[in-house]
Amino acid sequence: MNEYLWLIPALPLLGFVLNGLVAPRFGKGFVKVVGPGVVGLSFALSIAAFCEMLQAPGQSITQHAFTWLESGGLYVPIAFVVDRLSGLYILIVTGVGFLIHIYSVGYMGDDDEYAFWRFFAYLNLFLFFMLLLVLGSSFLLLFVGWEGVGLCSYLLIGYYFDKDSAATAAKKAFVVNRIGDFGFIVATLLIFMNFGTLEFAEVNARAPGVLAAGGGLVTAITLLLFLGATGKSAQIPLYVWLPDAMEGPTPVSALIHAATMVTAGLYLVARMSGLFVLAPTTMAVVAIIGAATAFFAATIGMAQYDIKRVLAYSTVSQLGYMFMAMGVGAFMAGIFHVMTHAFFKALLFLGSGSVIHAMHHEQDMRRMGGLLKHMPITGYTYIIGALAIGGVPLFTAGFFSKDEILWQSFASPAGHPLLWAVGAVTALMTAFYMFRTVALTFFGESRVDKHTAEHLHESPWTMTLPLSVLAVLSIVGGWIGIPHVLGHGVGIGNALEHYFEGFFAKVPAEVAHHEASTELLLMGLTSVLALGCMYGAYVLFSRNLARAEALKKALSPLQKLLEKKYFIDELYEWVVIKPVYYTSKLLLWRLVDVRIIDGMVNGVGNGVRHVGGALRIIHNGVIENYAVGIAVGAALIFYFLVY
Amino acid sequence: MIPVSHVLTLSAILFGIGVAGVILRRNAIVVFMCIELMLNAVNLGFVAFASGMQSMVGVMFVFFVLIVAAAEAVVGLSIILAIFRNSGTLNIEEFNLLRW
Amino acid sequence: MSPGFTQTDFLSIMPEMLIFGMGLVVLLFDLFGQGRSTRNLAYLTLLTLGAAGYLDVMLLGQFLPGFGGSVIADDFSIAFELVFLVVCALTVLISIRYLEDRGLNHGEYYALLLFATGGMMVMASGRDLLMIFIGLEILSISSYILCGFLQQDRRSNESALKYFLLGAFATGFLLYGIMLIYGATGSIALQDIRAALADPATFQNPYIWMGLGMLLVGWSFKIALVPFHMWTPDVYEGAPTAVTAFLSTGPKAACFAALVRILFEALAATRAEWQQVFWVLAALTMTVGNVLALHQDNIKRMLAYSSISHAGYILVALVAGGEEALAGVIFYALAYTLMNTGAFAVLILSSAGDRERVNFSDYAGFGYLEPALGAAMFVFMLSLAGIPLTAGFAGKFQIFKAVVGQGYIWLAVIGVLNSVVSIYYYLRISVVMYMQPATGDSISTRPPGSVPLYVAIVGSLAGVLYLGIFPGGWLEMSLHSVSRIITGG
Amino acid sequence: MLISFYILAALAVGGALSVVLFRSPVYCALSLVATFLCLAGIYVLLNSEFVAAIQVLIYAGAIMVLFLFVIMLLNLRSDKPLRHSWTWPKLLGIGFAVAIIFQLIGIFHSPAARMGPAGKYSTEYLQQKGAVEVVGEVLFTEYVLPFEIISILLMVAVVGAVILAKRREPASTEQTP
Repeated sequence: MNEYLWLIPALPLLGFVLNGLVAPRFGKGFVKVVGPGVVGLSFALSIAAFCEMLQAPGQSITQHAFTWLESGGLYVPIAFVVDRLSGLYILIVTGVGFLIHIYSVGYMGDDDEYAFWRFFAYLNLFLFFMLLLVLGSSFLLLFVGWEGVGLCSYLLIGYYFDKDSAATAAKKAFVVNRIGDFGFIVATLLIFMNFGTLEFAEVNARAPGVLAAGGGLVTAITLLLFLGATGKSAQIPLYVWLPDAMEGPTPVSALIHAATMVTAGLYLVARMSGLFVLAPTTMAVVAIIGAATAFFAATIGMAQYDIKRVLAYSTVSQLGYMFMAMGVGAFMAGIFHVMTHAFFKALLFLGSGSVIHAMHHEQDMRRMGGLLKHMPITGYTYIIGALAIGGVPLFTAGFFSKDEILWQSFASPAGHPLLWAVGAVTALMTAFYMFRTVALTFFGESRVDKHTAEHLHESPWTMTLPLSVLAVLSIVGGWIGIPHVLGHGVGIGNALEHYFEGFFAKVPAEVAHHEASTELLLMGLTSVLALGCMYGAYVLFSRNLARAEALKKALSPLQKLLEKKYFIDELYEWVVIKPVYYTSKLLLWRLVDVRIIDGMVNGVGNGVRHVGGALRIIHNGVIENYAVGIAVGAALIFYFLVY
Repeated sequence: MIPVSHVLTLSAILFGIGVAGVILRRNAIVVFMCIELMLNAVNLGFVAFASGMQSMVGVMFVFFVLIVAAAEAVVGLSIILAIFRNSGTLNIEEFNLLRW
Repeated sequence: MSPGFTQTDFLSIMPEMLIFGMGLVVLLFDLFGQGRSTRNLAYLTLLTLGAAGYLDVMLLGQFLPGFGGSVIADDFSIAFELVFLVVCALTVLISIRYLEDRGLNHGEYYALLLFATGGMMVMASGRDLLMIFIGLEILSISSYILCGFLQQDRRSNESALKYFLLGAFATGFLLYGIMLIYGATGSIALQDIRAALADPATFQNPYIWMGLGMLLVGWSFKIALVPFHMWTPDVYEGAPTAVTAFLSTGPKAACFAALVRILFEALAATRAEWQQVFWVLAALTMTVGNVLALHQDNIKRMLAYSSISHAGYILVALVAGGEEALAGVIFYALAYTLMNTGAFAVLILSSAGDRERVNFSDYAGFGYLEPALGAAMFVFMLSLAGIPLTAGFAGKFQIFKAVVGQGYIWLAVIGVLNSVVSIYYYLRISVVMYMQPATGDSISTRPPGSVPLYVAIVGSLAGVLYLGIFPGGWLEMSLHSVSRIITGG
Repeated sequence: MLISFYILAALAVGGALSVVLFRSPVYCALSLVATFLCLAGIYVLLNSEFVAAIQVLIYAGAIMVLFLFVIMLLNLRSDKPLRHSWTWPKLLGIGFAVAIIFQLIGIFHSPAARMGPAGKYSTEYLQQKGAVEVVGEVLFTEYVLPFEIISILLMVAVVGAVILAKRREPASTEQTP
């Protein structure tokens, strides 16, 4: 049982191959077993690896699978590393992934057989790449996973390819991600140039010696890496793809666009903490962008009616939170939130999926209401998720991780009270809009149309079981990171802090001393206000819908702005996409290719022929013009070389 | 003795006229003739250098260029014949099926 | 020089002789077998290629200059020759069905392919400008004929004419360059030119610079670098699809082989200058190729522009120079051959029978009608776009890594940006295949005659994935084979 | 001798210009023949009688006859007057063609320009051994490999002529069932 790490990603790959190639012959039953089965095995192995890692010297195990590239000074082995960061990640990925696979068996059960095996094949493939991303020991392997998850995300968003919106969304996701990838690739090249290696461990270890702290180079590298991270983790300015990505099936949204893939950007930043701490400018950018995204997305989330869109903007917002934590140097807090967020956001998505499933793919909350009595398990677990993300104090996972981030943004040497304020307001808004969804969906009067109402039913066990497990995790998951001020009294240490002791690089600065009372005060303040927001939203949207409407009217310009997502998509369309399109089309295509190179068009017809001087060029012969190109190029080259 | 540079100047002029002809003319056969002119300019240069350096290499090269030119002529004229049969013209401005 | 030749002389050109000889045999068989199926000739051609490959492998690790040093069998030439053999074999495999569909039972086709391949091999192993020129001409003239092979088709005629006229035009420049280099150094042998350039007086000679310029123009045309590229899309679109697959891979690789030999063995002293020229050309080529490819609706034409930009990527490696980068050239040549020919094979197979499918819209829903073919096409496109775990990525990685290693950051950035842009149009076909409802129909008939096509597709697919996942072996060989080129030994 | 070179050179340039400027393809071809003959004369002046001979035999004799033959066969009309084709890309091209001429002339007359080292085939040597004999000797010793390989090129050309120019029945009748 020693060289088994490669099996962790290989098993989902096997699942992909089996589901993709063999499954059509064996039918749905086969897929139902193989799809989740391989992930379950992978999860078991991950636990084993995690335990082994804890025992291992230096809390890290590395296993070489084979040598991928070996050429002149560059030696790229395929090696898998389980350390404290990737260990936690593989547990989240395979664990949550396993639950979502089980859930999908129920959720996708109605799809035809062909779509069914395709879905599981893609999902397995996604896990393979995600695990590769997390386990890889070097940038190169991470990049393989990075591109792979992007590809799978693309395939899965466009899963309902007969829907136009789905295809468009898929394309958008891919294109936006490529912009981020560009930053990532250039950063990798720069790192290779300066370090001569692409291994994380080596780069992190040698970073202080190779790159001057605060210098332009390290700032450039980290900013480029962060550009990559914003693409994958949907931060300003590259967040636009994530809300549209909700066109994919709900389990996909839960797995890829909430729990795992979108946190890859955070993983990258955390992994490269050694580089990031050397660049204070970048850190500030990360923190500010994170805070801005958190706030901005939360405001949009308040005005959406599509339940999945609310969750999507909430995801963007929460990711912003995590980046804010990383930006102030609190890598641990960020990763802590990655974990708890994976639990409760997956729970919320799956819960919404369960509702959508019962409602025959209705996603508009205005046509829901009072569903709690029809589907109690879904309802209560969803409420637990909402409580967790809202940060109900002392017993939900979300509280501990969110509070850690808020506290760090206030108290960390790189933090700032303003960051705390933005974070706190965002937290309140989050509490508000999450309970808006709870109230609109599960409470109040039923606005479900008659036909659907007759068929309302609780989802099958394959769906409710994952919900229950995730609900439990959403509560207990936070207990590993109980802050000192609270844990000290009852004698519980901060297990997570202990776990990550000395793993992340630290921001080089004097540690400011803060009174425990300050921390308690801030914690109490936000908690009480959050509770207030939840209650307010609940009251407003479950009992007094009329008043909510009136309120909405009163705020209509703002409401409109929020509902339309600040017109950002339109802005992008007009500012980025159209100009690029027209420049390339008009300038390059028309001018260069039609007029100069390919100036002759007989088909244009005689009428056009005599119009104006510019079109006279159209008479030219093709071959001659090509020859002109050659002659001109030749003369220029001669001029350069000889004179 | 004829100065080599003078012969080379002639070669340059012929080459340039060939290039200009390729650009200017529209009849495929005439364009091809202009290309032949360019090849002859090259040959002239080779012979000039060969006689100037008392070397045999240039003469050999001319020999091979000649054969290549002959082969190109055969193939080129066959192509021209084929396209004339199908389209009834040799005006290269009318060969516009393949364009953007 | 004694007229007697040694065994080494003949050993050094054995593979070429075999190819040429068998080309003649194929012609003869075709003459006597009039009217019968040419399939056997195709198999004979494949057999020949296999035998030549065997000979090449036997010659590995040797260093055999022959015929007074005008040709050589070293690892560099052999590595490229193996690539050419793969190109030719794949072309034969995808041609069989294509020709039969069009009722072209001409064995000459295979003979011409063999001659063209022989020409490429001569180019790779030629060690003086005359041999390289003759190899190039055999290749070019065969290519002109192959372009015009569909005698009744105006598009094919037009393609041949454009290729021919412009090709001959560029040959003029190339020859003028050879002439000037000869004038400056008194020799056409690469080694002698190198020796002459070691003298600083020769180095100042304007003949050299003008000659270099003319050579660069000539080769740039053959490799289709911007702004000498304009013939490419027209010629590729009009030529028979199987020939397009051949043209976009083999001749380019051969020209790169010859160019590397000339620039690094003979003209290494002028490197600083041609590097700058190529820097500009590479940046232009990658960018223009990609931008123009974005707007195409015809897949053949799109692949033509894409082949321009891929030539640009390879050129980047030439700019960098160095062992790593040149190994990248060889590596990329094979990788590009496999992925590009694979894509063409899918095009041909799906166009088999009743209707031609070369437009994007013809592939709506193709991924569901033909899952296996669709998946193969998808992989080829991913590889062309340079997505990891495919040959395309390994090749680009090797090249850009070397370029960055030599300090050409901006060129690498331009290259990376371009390869990011290229995703859009490569992806477009997958979008159409998987995300648009089917309008067409699946390949209605699957005649038994398609087997060679399937072999070609599976072979390229396996190659693309193998080079992507285990690039080590071929890379090792590439690295090994360029070491002597760099040192000029 | 120098005078005769200038006369021949002027005639050659005149012929070349006529090729570009004559409207009728037949005249173009005949001008080209004239240019080739002038060049043959210059080859003689440069002591390359062998090249002169093959220039007349192959170029003027064989290749140009082929051209004329095709022109006659196709019964080509004259082109439109050239002034119709003066468009700015063409003007640009012509401009750069002229630039290339001047660039070339510039380097040929540059003081730094010098030829490679002299070889052993001096005029005396050639006269002593016989020019054609020397050519033959070199061709069949040093250049025997290209000589053999170029035969493949001719083979390709012949095959090409057959494929491209042979009249064929429409493709459908040849199709095997």
